[in-house]
Amino acid sequence: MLRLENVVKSFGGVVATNDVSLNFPTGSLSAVIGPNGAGKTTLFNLITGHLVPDSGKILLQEEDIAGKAPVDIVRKGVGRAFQIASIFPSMTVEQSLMCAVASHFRTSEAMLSVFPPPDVRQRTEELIELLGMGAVARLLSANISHGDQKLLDIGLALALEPKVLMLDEPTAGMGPEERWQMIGTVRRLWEQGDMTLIFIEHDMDIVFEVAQEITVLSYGAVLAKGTADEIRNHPEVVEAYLGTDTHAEASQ
Amino acid sequence: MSLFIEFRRDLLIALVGLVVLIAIGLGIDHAWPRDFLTSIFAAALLAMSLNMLIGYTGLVSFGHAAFFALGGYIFGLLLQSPAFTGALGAGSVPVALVAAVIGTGVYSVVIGAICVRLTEIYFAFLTLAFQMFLYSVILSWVDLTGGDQGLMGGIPRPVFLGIDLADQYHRYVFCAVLFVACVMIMRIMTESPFGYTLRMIRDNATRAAFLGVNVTRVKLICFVVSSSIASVGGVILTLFTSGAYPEWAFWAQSGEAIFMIMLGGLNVFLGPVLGAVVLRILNDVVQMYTSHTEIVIGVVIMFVVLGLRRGILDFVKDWWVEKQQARLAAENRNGQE
Amino acid sequence: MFDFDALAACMSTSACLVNQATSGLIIGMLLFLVASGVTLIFGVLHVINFAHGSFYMVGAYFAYTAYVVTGNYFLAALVGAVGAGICGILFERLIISRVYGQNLLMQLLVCYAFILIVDDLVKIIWGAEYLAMGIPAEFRLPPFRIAGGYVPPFYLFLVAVAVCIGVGSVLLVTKTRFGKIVRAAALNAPMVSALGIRVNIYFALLFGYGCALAGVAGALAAPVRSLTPGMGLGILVESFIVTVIGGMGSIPGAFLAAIILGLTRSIGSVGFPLFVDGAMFMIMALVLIFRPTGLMGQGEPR
Amino acid sequence: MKKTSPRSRPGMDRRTVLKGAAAVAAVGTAVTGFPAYLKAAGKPIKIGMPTILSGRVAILGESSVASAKNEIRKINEAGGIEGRMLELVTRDSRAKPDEAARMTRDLVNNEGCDIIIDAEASGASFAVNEVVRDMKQFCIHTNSETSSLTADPKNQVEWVFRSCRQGIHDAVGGGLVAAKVAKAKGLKRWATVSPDYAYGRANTAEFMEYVKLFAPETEVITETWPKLFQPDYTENVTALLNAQPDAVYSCLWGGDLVAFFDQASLYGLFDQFTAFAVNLGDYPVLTAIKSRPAGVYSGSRYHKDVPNTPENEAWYDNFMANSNVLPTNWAWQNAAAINFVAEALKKTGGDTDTMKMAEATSGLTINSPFGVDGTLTIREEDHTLVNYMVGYSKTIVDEPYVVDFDRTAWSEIYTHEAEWKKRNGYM
Repeated sequence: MLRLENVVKSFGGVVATNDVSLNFPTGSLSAVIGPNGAGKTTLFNLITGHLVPDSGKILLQEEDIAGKAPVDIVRKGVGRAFQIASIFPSMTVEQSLMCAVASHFRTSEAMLSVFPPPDVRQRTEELIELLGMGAVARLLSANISHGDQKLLDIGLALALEPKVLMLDEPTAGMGPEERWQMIGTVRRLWEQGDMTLIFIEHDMDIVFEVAQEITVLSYGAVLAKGTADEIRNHPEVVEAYLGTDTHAEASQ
Repeated sequence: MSLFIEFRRDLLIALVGLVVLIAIGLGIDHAWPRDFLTSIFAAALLAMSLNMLIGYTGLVSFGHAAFFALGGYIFGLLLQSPAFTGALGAGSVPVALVAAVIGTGVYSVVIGAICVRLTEIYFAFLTLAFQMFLYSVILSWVDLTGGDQGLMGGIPRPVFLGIDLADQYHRYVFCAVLFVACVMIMRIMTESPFGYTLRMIRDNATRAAFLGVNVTRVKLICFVVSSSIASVGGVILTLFTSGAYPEWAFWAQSGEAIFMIMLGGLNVFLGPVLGAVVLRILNDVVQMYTSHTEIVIGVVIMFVVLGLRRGILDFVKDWWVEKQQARLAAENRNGQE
Repeated sequence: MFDFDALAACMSTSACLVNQATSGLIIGMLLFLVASGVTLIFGVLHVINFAHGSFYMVGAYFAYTAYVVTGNYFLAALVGAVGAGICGILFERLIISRVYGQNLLMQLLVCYAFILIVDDLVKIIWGAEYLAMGIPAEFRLPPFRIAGGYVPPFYLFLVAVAVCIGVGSVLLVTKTRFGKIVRAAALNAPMVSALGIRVNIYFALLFGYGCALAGVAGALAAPVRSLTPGMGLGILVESFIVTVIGGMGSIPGAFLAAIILGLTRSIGSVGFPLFVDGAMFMIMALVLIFRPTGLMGQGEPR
Repeated sequence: MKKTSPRSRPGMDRRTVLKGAAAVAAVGTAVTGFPAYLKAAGKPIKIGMPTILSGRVAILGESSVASAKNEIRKINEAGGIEGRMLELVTRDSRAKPDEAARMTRDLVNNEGCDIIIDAEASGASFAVNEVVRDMKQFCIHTNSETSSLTADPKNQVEWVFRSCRQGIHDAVGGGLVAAKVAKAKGLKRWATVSPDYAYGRANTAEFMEYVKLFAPETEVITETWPKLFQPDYTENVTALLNAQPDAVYSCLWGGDLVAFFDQASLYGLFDQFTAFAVNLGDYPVLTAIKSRPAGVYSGSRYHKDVPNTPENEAWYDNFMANSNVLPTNWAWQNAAAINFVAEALKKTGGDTDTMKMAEATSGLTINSPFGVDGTLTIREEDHTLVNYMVGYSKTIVDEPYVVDFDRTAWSEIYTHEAEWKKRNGYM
């Protein structure tokens, strides 16, 4: 589905992404981990068009999308949620999702009909059901809990029915119990939808529990790639992580 | 046709509103309500169309009055041209109206295409620069525009379809219809999917882009539509004063429109209309008692901005929304228990 | 529209060159003083003082009254600067500080209200008549002749003062403890106040200093420009053009832009007299289109 | 009515409601001004005056109001018109034409004004002209000098008049004086510095046209056009310096003229050329300019010595005693307008009917301190004022600031005005 070939990106003299080649097969559920500053978010930004790689290819279903505008990449089926929930504070949860769905249905520039069109409303109801946000649907996005805001952010991306869904730390800023609840929801969404899911996560326990395949980044380069067991026993990973106290810090 | 069914409630309200306006204008045997309301129509269209940019899209334009003035000038200049009225006869007024709207629209495409790529303060300054540019063109191009004296000698208004705009009753009804029609167009736009896309851009333009919205294009469309509607406001004022004047393109006109929005409320559809009404009344009442109008209006603005911190209708809306949200939140809690 | 012959003729005589070059500088320097206040306040406090022209007006009127009373121009200029500065501090404390961090609309509206109030107050206090201070006795001298051109001594003084103040402002912000505190506070106010520094006072002082710059400009203009209520408006629009061209927040940028505008005016009055204003707005539009942060502005391009 | 609902909120009883209703009604009447309108029927004759009372030209509006009030006071003290008092109602248009139009309508509709004195500057006066045409309301323009306001048939209205200077009259007068000076001093190369808007351009073109007509050997070698309200004239001053003309003409006015003179003096401009400034003669300008140069030719505005009669002197003293502003060109024009209104009202017997007033005013001649031979006339053919003082004085440094008034004969003005009208297709 999504394949990176020798992607390089540097800022000034600092190499943020160093010759990264990765493959995310169709329907896979992968995690990207690594210490702070390892280049995880940069990698996401490169894939979603927020940044343009200096060299290398980013192939979505064998089509190179490197350097395309975010709008075009979204249209080709790469959805994204953000580390800090990126939502529409003055709209209700329902309205936000309807807007996203309308955009997906290419009706966001329609002027001669009332909002929301019936098909948008129907699809939004399904989404709310899927996300389990029925209780908060009519609350303003600014007024719901942090966890719900993160979930809404994911929901916005889901509204586009992406082929590839990229979640930047879906559990950031949550308590332990909430984290497990959230990752459970993510996993359920992946199971119910037909998509390739990639997420960034700090909490090792979550990653090892959920991800089919794990990519470890360090200093912008791929340190290791494999299943939970393989990564757990990878000497360099152990050193990279246990050598620092990032793990402990992140899981607090 | 489905449009009319979907918006039947708003259309009905608009129709009732129009009937009330016409009843006030024709029913009261005094010219004052007609004059007052006509000037409100013009000011409110300027303010409401500007609010499509400010309130709905989050684009603070300092140069919106340029389009208002341009509409008035195109309309007036065409009707003052004997060649134009001679060729079109009874069709002159409607054609001039359409030409004013389209002409302003085309001009705003050019200005908008340059401006909408910038954000916040830079957008504001660039729109201001273009407005002042138009203002200095109007002042300097005396042969065409009459310079500071504006379009002199009255605007001829050939009778069309039995409508004689030289007659104050006909003119009032015509302006009322134009006003209500424009308000309805804005209502439909802001309640359509497009209108909600504007809200997305206002709240979080980056996120909107990541949801596949072509932010620049949507902003530009909104810019052009709102400019075109502002031009209708200019046409109404041109009919009202039987002339067009460079002051309409001066930055203070935009400033006043911004204040009307702020005063009435920028998050409520009819907020700018209330703002226009309140400001006009305030201005007129103060004029009756003192010549120091500026200081009084200045103090009132200070009070609204620093005291209320939002417009009148925004205040009401926020109160209502808060209440509703609290109720919903309480229901959720109860539901979970 | 363009009169290249006249321009060429002017460029070929030293008298004309001297006249136009110096007049560009003279026009530019007062603009620079006002614009540097705008840009300084924006650069640190991230608020746009749309009412800056009012402080220029207030400075001019204070200086006028002080001159009438004392007959000492230098004292009058000082009174203009300090008076505008104090008004600025009051304005900051009572009004502007309440809209820090609020949207542009709020800032615009309080300034608009302030302009209205001050204009009317000036009319009540000093009357609607145009006032003029007249050239102080010290400067009532025939113009210097430089290479055939004319340079009035008062304008030499004016340019010198403006340049000194400009350099002083840069040093104040970059080199002094005051400047460092203010810049730090602008980036992270809670952190600085945690160090026991009263951030509010520093912000007010900086705002007052910016307004004092406008006050100095008003005092310097008072001998040669007529004083009327509402006189701040013209200079406000032009100083915003300077600020935007130079880059919001950059004092050297404001200096460069002020000279560019001054020269545009002075050369334009020979070469394209009907398009001088148009040219200014065009320069501003071009800068905003191709370099939105201005010639010397920092910050992310947007 | 005693059945108050038990669930009604405390404080929302009938009294509160009534209080609220009273407040709403009070605001409503204040807003609509209906009582004022009803009250007006009968007692005083109301004169409405839209003018400019804020911003940079407020001084002119204030002197207009002061002057009109002073004349009305004199008339009322003398018993009014047929026992009815005159009353002045003013409105500030802030120099905005659409405001002027609205205020004029408001003065008639709500204040019940019977007569409109339009004391607006040119742009807004054209707007008022359209309003009074539309409302069929008797009106006298008092401040717009733009010739076309009354000369152009498309602007003429049967019931609208003008009681003020006209650009073309001043141009002929100025041209004659300037040509005389040009011939005597050999001034061939002229430059102009005038504000860049319709008045500035038209006035300057007309003036130079007549200078050339009367002194054909003159030529304009450079023109510089500062913007209206431009604060700095350095570039214009140096442009004049570079051109080295023999003479300079300017129709800058008000504060702009003050600033221009002070800035030009720095460069010693008035030592190098002969200067003509049509709007220099106003008292607030003359008193504001600190470095008043001697020998500048100044157009006639209002001056206590022009005409040099006891009546004019008395008017000046009376004005100064009753006003806190200086008299301006606008002041005498508004005084004259009030006098015309009073005279017309006497003729109609106090009837303010538009057509009766129009008939009474057309061709009316009144005794006035401002006229040649002590009379002023509103000409029947184009409803505009004639026989006022036209000509040029020369400045001196001290009071009375201007001397040697050179008056242009109206016979000459009439001849050239008629030709000018023909050329413009107005006749």
